[in-house]
This record gives sequence, C-alpha cells and structure tokens, in this order.
Amino acid sequence: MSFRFRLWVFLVGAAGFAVLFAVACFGLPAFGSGHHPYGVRAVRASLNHHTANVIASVNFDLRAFDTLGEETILFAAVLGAVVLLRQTQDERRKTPEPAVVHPRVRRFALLTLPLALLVGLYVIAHGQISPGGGFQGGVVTATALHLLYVASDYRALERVRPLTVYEIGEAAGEAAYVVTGFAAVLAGSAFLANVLPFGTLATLSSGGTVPLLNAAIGLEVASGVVVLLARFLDQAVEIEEPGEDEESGDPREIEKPRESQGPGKPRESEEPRGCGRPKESEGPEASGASRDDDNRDDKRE
Amino acid sequence: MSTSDGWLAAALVPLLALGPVLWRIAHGPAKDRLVGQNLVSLLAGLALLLAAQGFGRPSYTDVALVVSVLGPTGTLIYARFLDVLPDSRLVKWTALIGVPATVLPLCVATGPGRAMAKLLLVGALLIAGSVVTSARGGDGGTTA
Amino acid sequence: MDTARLLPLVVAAPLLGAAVLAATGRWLPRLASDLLGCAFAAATAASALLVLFRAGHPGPGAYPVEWVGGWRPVGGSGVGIVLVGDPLGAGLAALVSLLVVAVLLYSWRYFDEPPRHHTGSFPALILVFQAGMCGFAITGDLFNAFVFFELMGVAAYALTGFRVEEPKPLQGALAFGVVNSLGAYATLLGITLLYARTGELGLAQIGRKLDTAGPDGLVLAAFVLVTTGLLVKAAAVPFHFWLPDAHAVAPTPVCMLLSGVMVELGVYGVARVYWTVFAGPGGLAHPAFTRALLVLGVLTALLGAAMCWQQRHLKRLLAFSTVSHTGLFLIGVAVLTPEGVSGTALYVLGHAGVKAALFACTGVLLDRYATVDEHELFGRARGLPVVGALFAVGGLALCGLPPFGSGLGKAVTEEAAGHTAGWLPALYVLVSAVTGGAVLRAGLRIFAGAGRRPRDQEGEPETTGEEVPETGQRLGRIPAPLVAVPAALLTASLAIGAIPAVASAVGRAGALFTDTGGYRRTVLDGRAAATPALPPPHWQTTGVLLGLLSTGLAIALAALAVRHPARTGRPALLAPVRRLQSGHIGDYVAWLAAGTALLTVLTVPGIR
Amino acid sequence: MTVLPYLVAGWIFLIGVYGLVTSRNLIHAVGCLAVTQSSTYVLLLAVGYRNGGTAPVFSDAPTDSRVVDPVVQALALTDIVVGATVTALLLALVLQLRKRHGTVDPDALSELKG
Amino acid sequence: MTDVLIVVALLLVAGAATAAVLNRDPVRQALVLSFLGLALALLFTFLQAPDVALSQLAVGSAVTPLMILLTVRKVRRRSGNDHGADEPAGRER
Repeated sequence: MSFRFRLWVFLVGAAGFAVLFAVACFGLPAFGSGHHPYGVRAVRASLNHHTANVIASVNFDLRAFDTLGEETILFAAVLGAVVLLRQTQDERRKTPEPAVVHPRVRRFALLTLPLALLVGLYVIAHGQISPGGGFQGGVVTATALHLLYVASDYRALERVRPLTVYEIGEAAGEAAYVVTGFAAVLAGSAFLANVLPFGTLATLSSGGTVPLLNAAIGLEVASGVVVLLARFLDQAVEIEEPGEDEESGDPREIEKPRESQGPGKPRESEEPRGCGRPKESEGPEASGASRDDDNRDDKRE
Repeated sequence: MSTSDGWLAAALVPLLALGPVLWRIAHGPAKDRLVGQNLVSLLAGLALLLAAQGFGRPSYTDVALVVSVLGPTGTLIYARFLDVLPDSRLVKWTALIGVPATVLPLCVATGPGRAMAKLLLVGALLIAGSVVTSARGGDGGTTA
Repeated sequence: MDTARLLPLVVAAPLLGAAVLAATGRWLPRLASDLLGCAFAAATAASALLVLFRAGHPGPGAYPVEWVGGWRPVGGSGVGIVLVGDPLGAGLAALVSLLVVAVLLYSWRYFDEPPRHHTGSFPALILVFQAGMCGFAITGDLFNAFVFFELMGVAAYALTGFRVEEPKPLQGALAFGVVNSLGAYATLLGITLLYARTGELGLAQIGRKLDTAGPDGLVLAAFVLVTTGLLVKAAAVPFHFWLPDAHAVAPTPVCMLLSGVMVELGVYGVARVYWTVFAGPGGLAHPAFTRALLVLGVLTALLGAAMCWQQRHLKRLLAFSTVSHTGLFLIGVAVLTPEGVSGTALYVLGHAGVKAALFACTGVLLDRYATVDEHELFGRARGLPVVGALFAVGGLALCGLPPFGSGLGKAVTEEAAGHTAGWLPALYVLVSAVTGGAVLRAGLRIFAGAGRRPRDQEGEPETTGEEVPETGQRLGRIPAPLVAVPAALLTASLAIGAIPAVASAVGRAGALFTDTGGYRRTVLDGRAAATPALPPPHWQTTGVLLGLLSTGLAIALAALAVRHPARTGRPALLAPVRRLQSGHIGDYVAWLAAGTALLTVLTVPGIR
Repeated sequence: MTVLPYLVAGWIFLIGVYGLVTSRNLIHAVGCLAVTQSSTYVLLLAVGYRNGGTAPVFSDAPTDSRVVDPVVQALALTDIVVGATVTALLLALVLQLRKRHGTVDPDALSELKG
Repeated sequence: MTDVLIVVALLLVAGAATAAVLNRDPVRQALVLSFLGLALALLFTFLQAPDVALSQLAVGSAVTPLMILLTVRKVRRRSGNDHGADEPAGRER
C-alpha cells in the first residue's frame, strides 16, 4: 500500500474513532464529580485489614489475582528478552574496554549509589504505608544499580551483578508470590487470601500478607529489570556479529563537523538539525555512528 | 487565597518553566537536549516539593526524593551513551538559586523533624546532581 | 463447592512450573526440563478437567464460582475478582491445557537449539502462555481478562520470534506484537469507560449496573472499543493481517497453539463480553450486534478462503484457513441463539484438533525437507505415507466430513445460522470446500506428486517456503512423537464428533452461556442458574448431506487444481487483495483504525 | 474543564497511532506505541479523580478524609507494568530484526508479502 | 488552584506526546519520552496519585528511554557499512 493510501485509511479510521470517543467523553460524568462505589468499598475493606496505603491493599489483597497476572507479564517479558537477545552461534562476545571516568562524576555516582539503593528499599518496605510499593521500589533499585556503570564501566557492573543470581531471584520472586497464595489455600481459606494477623495501621508489619506479597514483587521486579537491562547492555556493548567488526574501523566514516567540547578529545555527536515534520524527508542520519567508547577502542588496537 | 493556594501557585512557576524546556528538547540543537533533560528533573523536583506542601501531604515528598535520585542518574547514563555532557551554567545557577529558594521556606513551614530532614536531603541531592552533571569538562562522563 | 477452590490453581500451577523451570533451567538437562514442563501442563489439564466435570453435573450451583482471596460479594456487590467455572469457560481451559500437553510432547526432541545454557526457557514460556489462556477463559472480571489478554500476547510474541537467527520470524513477531498491543490498549479504554459509567469491573456487575439505565453513546463506544481488541485477537477482517505473518514464521509447536486455541479465545471473548455485559436492555440491541458480527464474519470467511487458496507456503495456507474459520465462528456467535453458541463451541473443539494436527504434519515436512513450499515439495514426500495419510484425513476433516467433530460443529452452526439468513449454510459449504480443497490440493501434490508440476508465476511478490529446519539438521528418521501427536489429535477430533455425550454436554454449555440472567444470579447471588431444557445438538440428515457435499466439492476443487495448475492458480482480480497483505506494520495499524470506524458504523443504529 | 482530560487522552491516543502509521523507523514506532499507551493512564486517572479529594494513603491523613478512587490507581499501576514490558520485548525484536534485515525502515522490509 | 495545575500539566503532557511522535529520530524521541514520563508523573501527583507517579517516574522517564537508547546504539553501531539501507531516503511514494 502506498504511503498516501495508508494515510487515507488511517484518517478515515481516526475520524471515526474521534467521533466515537468524543461522544463517549461527553457521556462521562464531569471531571472530578463521578461517584465511586467500588472505591468506597475498597477503602473500607483496606482499613479493615489495617493497610494504610489503600492502593497497595487493592493491588495485593482485594485484587491480588490481577497483580499475579501483572507480575507474570514482567516475568514472561524478561524470559522473552533472555530468549530473544541471546547470543547466537555466529556472534562473538567482546570484553568491553575500561572507560576512564571523570573523577567528579565517579565520586558523585559512588556516593549516590548506596543512597539510591536505600531509597529503593525504603520505597519497597513502606509499600503498604506510604506511597510506593514493590514495583516502584524494585525499578528504582534496579536503575540505581546501574549507577555503577556510570561510575566506572561495564566490566565493573558485570563483576558485581552475576546474572544467574538475578535470574534465580526473579524466578524466586514469582514462585514466592504463588506459594504465598497456595499457603492461604492450605490454611483453609481461598487462594491469595489475607490470612495473617493484620497488625496495627501504618506500621511495618500491618496488612497481613500485603507486605509479604509486596516484598515478593519487589524482589522479582528489581532482579527482572536488572536482567532486562543487562540483556540490552550486553547486546549494545559486548555482543558483536562477524560483519560488525571490520566496518566499525571503516575509514570512510564521514566525520561530522567537530563541536568543541571543552579540553577533552573533541567528540562529535551526530544529529540532523530540523525537527522531523511527518512529510519532510529526514536529513540523512550521519553515516558515522555516534562515536562510542568501543568504536574508539577498535581504532586504538 | 489560603496558604495552600500560595504554595500551589509557587508550584506553578517551575511547571510553567517546563514549557520552553520541552520546546528546547524537541527542537533545539543536540547539545541542548541533555541540558533540557537535566533541567526537567530539577524543575520537576521543585514543583513536586511545592505541590506536596500545597496539598498538605508530606508523604508526596517521596516522589520528589525519587526524582532527585533518578534525574541525575538518568542524565549521566544518557550522557554515557550520547557521549556529550554539555556544561551549562543555566542548570547550575537554576539549581544554586532555585533549590534553596524553595527548600528553605518549606523547611520553615514544616518545622523541625523527620519531614524537614527529608526536605533537606532532597534539596542536597538536587543541587549535587545538577552541579555534577552540568560542570565543565565532563564530556560524556569519560575523558579519553 | 470444593472444585471452586481448583479454579485459581488452573492458572497458578503453570506459573509455578514456569518459575521452577526458569530458575533451574540453566542446570537441568534437556530431557528433565521437558519432563518437568509436561508434568506441570498435565497437572493443569487434570485440574481443568476436574472443574469441567464438576461443572457438567447440575450440583447445588449450576457451575463453580470462586472469589479470589475470599472476597465474596455482600448484597450483590463485592471488591474481589471472580473466576467462573462455567462449562464453556472450563471446557476451553481444558482444551488449552490438553493442546499444551500435546505441543510439549510434540516438541519433545523437536527443538535442537533452545538457548544452549537455558534449556528451560521454551517450556517455561509455553507454560506462561497456557496460564494466560486458561486465565482468560475462566475469569469473570473484565480488567482481569485484559491482564490475561496481555499475558497471552507477551508470551506469544516471544515464542513467535523464538528463532532469532532468521529474518522472517522477527518481522512477523513484531507485527503481531504491535497490532495486538494496540488492540489491547483500545480494550482498556473501553474498560475505563465502563468503569466510569458503572463503577464496577466484574462482567456480571457491569451488566447489572448497565441495565439500570438506557443505552447511550458511551455504551456503544465502550462496546466498540472492548470488542476491537478482542476482534484483533480473533483475527477478524480488517484486523486479521497480523495472523498469516505470525503463523508463517512461528515455530511449529507455537503455530499449533496459536491457530488451535488462541485465536478462538478472541471469538470466545467477544461472545462472553456481549452475553454478560451488553445483552441486557441497557446494552447493545441484539439486531445491531448480529448485523455487525455477521458482516465481519462473512467478510472474514470469504477473504480467508480466497487468500488460503492462493498460498504456496503451507503455514500461511493453514493460517488463512484459520482466518476463514474464524469468520465462520463469528457468524455462529452473531446469530445469538444457544444452538449457534453450542455449534460454534463444537466447531472450535473439532477445528482445534484438526488444525493442530495439520500444523504438526507441516512441521514434519519442514524438518525433513527444509521447506514448506508446495511447489518445492512437489512429489518429494512420497516416502512419508503415514504423514501423508494424516494430512489427507486432516484436510477432509477440515471440509466438515462427518463424523468428525469439525463436521458436527459445522452442521449445527450452519443450521443455526440458516434460521437467521437462508444463504448462510451455502457460505459455510463454499468456505469449507475452498479451504479444505486447498489443503487437499497441497497434500495431493506433495505426498502423491499428482498432476503437473506447478510453474512459478512471476508478477505478484509472495512468500515462498524456504526455511531452516527447526531441528538443526534435516531429520533422517521421523521420531515417534512427531507422528503420534497429530494422530492423537485427529482421533480426539473424531471422538468429539462421534460420541453423542460430548455434543449434549456442549449443548448444555451453550444454553448456560447464553442465559444472561442466570449467569448474573449464579455469580453475584450464588443462586443456581436454571438449566433450560434444550434438544442437544446431534447429527441431522441435512447436516450430514451438507458435510458430504462440501467434502465432495473440496475433492473436486483439489483434483481440478492438480490437473490444471495454471488456470486455477491465482485469479488476477484477487491481486489487489493479495497486495494488501503487505507485511508493513503501518498498513496493519491503519487498517486497525479503519476497523474501529467500520465497527462503529455497523453498530450505531443499535443505540437510537 | 469538565471534559478536557478525557479529550487530551483521546488526542494522545490518536497522535500515537498517527506516529505508528507514518513511522519510518521501527524504534520510533515502538516509542509511539508507548505514547499511545500513556493515553490509557491519563483516562484512567482522570475518571478516578474527585474534586477536593486527596490520595487514599492514610499514613499522613485522617482515615475519614475525602479521597480519590484507589481502584483506578491500582489499574494504572498494572497498566504501566504492562507498557514497560511490552515496550522492552518489542525493542528486543527490533534490535534483532535490525541485525537480520540490516534496516529498521518498515518500507524496506519485504520478507512477508502476498 | 488545583485545577489550574491539572490543566497546565495536561497541556504539557499533550505537547510532550505530540513532540515525541513528530520527532522521527529515535535518540531525540527517547529524551522527549523521558520528558513525557516526568510530565505524566507531575500530572499524576496533581491528580492525587503518588503511587502511579512513582512508577511512571521509574519506568517512563528512566527505563524505557534507556532501553530505546541502547537499541539505537546497537542499531547505529552497525550502520557504518550500509548507509543507504538505514537512512530513510525520504522518497515520497
């Protein structure tokens, strides 16, 4: 289908969708004035179970089955990424070069790393009291770990991040969630029922099984995101196909005009100037790949 | 115009400043993009702190805390991949002027205690993050 | 109510299996991980069948209902998620589980190269796929259905793109991922509209709240948006473009699951959402739903059959056959009668076994000759008489030959459709004949080398079948599971058609499925739904005659095509339709948007 | 103001789909899919808002204060996870597709036709 | 006053989404998506949803743009040899 015909088909569809959605919007209650019976029941049920953060209660107690599905989606995506981003036979794994980091950046990163991990764990732990929870804390912890990559280089990160441990951690998080659900069945109640004592409101031990499920999700998300980012980093930094090696030292790379970058070796960054209007033909992206450390290192060998 | 509205009006200032920053990121030259991204996390942190006070919910400062941690981290990681960490006096001075100008009145308003400690921590992180990521001589965080 | 406790386990057991496999996948030998995968899949199948048999017998409640976490509703409204083990839902969950067991057995020594140091990843993904499909089949909560819809999707995208060494699987998996995700987001917009209007998320609760007020634009918009996502999964025209691309490239065991049951779950979703939420006075009027689904069903059936006839890539041929059968299922659902639903359910049961068996045979060809191209394979498979016989039996069953399950399903569905529009049985016969004929034609050419060798026609770019065998090197001797599994699937399909008890159970399931008030009373108030007395579906003379007619027509078409390949090859007038299947993601997304507008236009009169 | 949030959600959905249809780079297309999905968050939370309500987190607010709807927030949370994981998986596919096809321009992909 | 904040945040989010779509270069789009993530986090906080703001912050403005940049870097690293295939030639059909 030509571009013009495809655009016409889309515009027809978009017009229909717009009319449909506008009619629906004017059918909705005015912004801020709707009535929420489900929300009121959820708040009452959450307070009965002494869970201060009602959203955590909805996620891990009232609709825990949804969160089981959500957690498994992340688990499946990480498993999928492990399968899809695997190193195939015709690819070699190259050890990344040690990059020298500016002392100021290194100090900041090494200082912020423990603090960021602390913040992540705090957000997980206080999931059922203050805003936050297993998922948010898990992602913050995982992102914080990559400060080490910023502080030094990829090899340092690999040393401190044995992937098998994180893969097992992720599977353990998923299994812990399901086993907690089974435990409720063994205890004679329903699957994923909140059978533990609820403790007092707004304390670390309040909410019965909510903190347990919260911790399981935190473990699974943190290790899952680490494995996910690790797979992408491996592809971007380490794994090389046979065809890639010769051309990265390719003399014919068109050098973009160097922009002065301060005392360091001038570093050019490629960027087409104009903002891409849909019709405007995009200026040819600079053929010279953005110079990154391993390309430069190939030159040096 | 109760005091909470006052704080919310104050939160409006960094929020409105985000508009031109978006324009810079979307249309500006390459160097400005990372400056813009750096500025965004700073302004968002300030807006969140003021809004937390405006809504009377100290627990919202957790969001500002995570912004102050993730913002600079993100900037440094992007800089590592784009190999450009532009020095920008704009970011540095916004941080050195803006953060104390918001955190100190907030500390006065909240009074001593755990909440003030968290506010100071967020302020310190915002300043440190902005200064480090926008000082001179840091091209891509890696020197040859 | 003991089996009610089993309902969440049908979903949780495969997840536990997947977690165990993922954790120990690095160290387990290949055999151990396959064994573990089959064990967990079989355990799930057993629990699903247990729930199904318990749901079959009229106990205190017509079927088990389980509120997860013990959050039973108080006074008709609750906060928890409900899982409903009604015969149709539990039956689909059992079908999914049994197919997964068959697929895991089929891929026992089939894959040479899951990631070398992670043998557990393929079975783990299959188990997650099973959990997603079983969850979608038995859930009674709309947002929970969206979550399992996405879970199915994510597992299917990863499985479709499993062979990353080749270019085609990646493009097919990406198109599959983008289009299905966009459909899921449209569904979520619809769910949000329903939540804003009714303040509920359960199917029964939303339906009951909708009926307190008259239908209006918001209800129509919610119906269109929710049904769009489900129709994308069901591959109805114009949302069907992703299916042939995904099937042509997915590994054979995954194709068996995709075509066997995942696409049919989209049709089940459309029927379930309509009958529980929109069938009441406050929802969408019956004629509007019938008109919309009938138009889409007929378009899908005809386009699927036309494209199926022109394919030379066996997997794409079978994929378009699935598209055309989805059209027939949609027509069965569109007539909105208990006979229509039970006929469609029988047709789905029969079709699943037959289509999976055909894909299994195609897998054998792929591994023996490294190609699934009809022209390349001309006369080369004479050395595989057993596989040839299975392929031929599968083709005949696809045409609706009695006493196969697909034959019975077609007979009952076309008879139910006949009451709505007189010409529909003729459409059923024509579409079955063309798709069955295409399969028989391919079988005759490949296994018997009958007629003249088809020459390659220039002009239209098309996907030819050269592939890399999925078992690493070409198979010398065909291992037992590669033949035993299709044979078992075909006998199962035969049993569904031959044993009257199955038909009567499905008839009862159809009656319960279409009883909106009964569903709401059973789920919300715990009172048993009265099981209406309906004559169970059974073989009737007209059904048998039409079945034989379509089979005869198919055989005639196949013979004609084999003897005169040039003339019956590719009619020129269908060339523009072929060009629409362009493999370009932008096209597919544009057609998805256009489909939403089409669905709106078709259902609008339902409101005023 | 009564309808603006809903219309903004609709606009974001349409502009995201427009980006998908006219994209010439598959990485850009996956980014547009992420934009399309953010429209569902906006609609979900706009539907759940109550004038003068505060967050249903009672660690620092009285338990009888007027709160916004917690259920939509739980749904939005689940949705954000779904968005992140689907984006990651599709990017993995694009990355490998670039390796095998040598291009990420959908117009240049001609494997599956007819 | 809260409504003013919500309206400004909504306009920011709409503008960021439009910019993210109209910027055809993935690197620039990644950064605009990072901005969109933060703008959404602000909007969710004004809509009294700090939990959702936290997760959108973590995912939308840190993880997703990072993955896009990693993919771009892998794609760009190979683009040394085949100039034609990778550049959208901008030809109009």
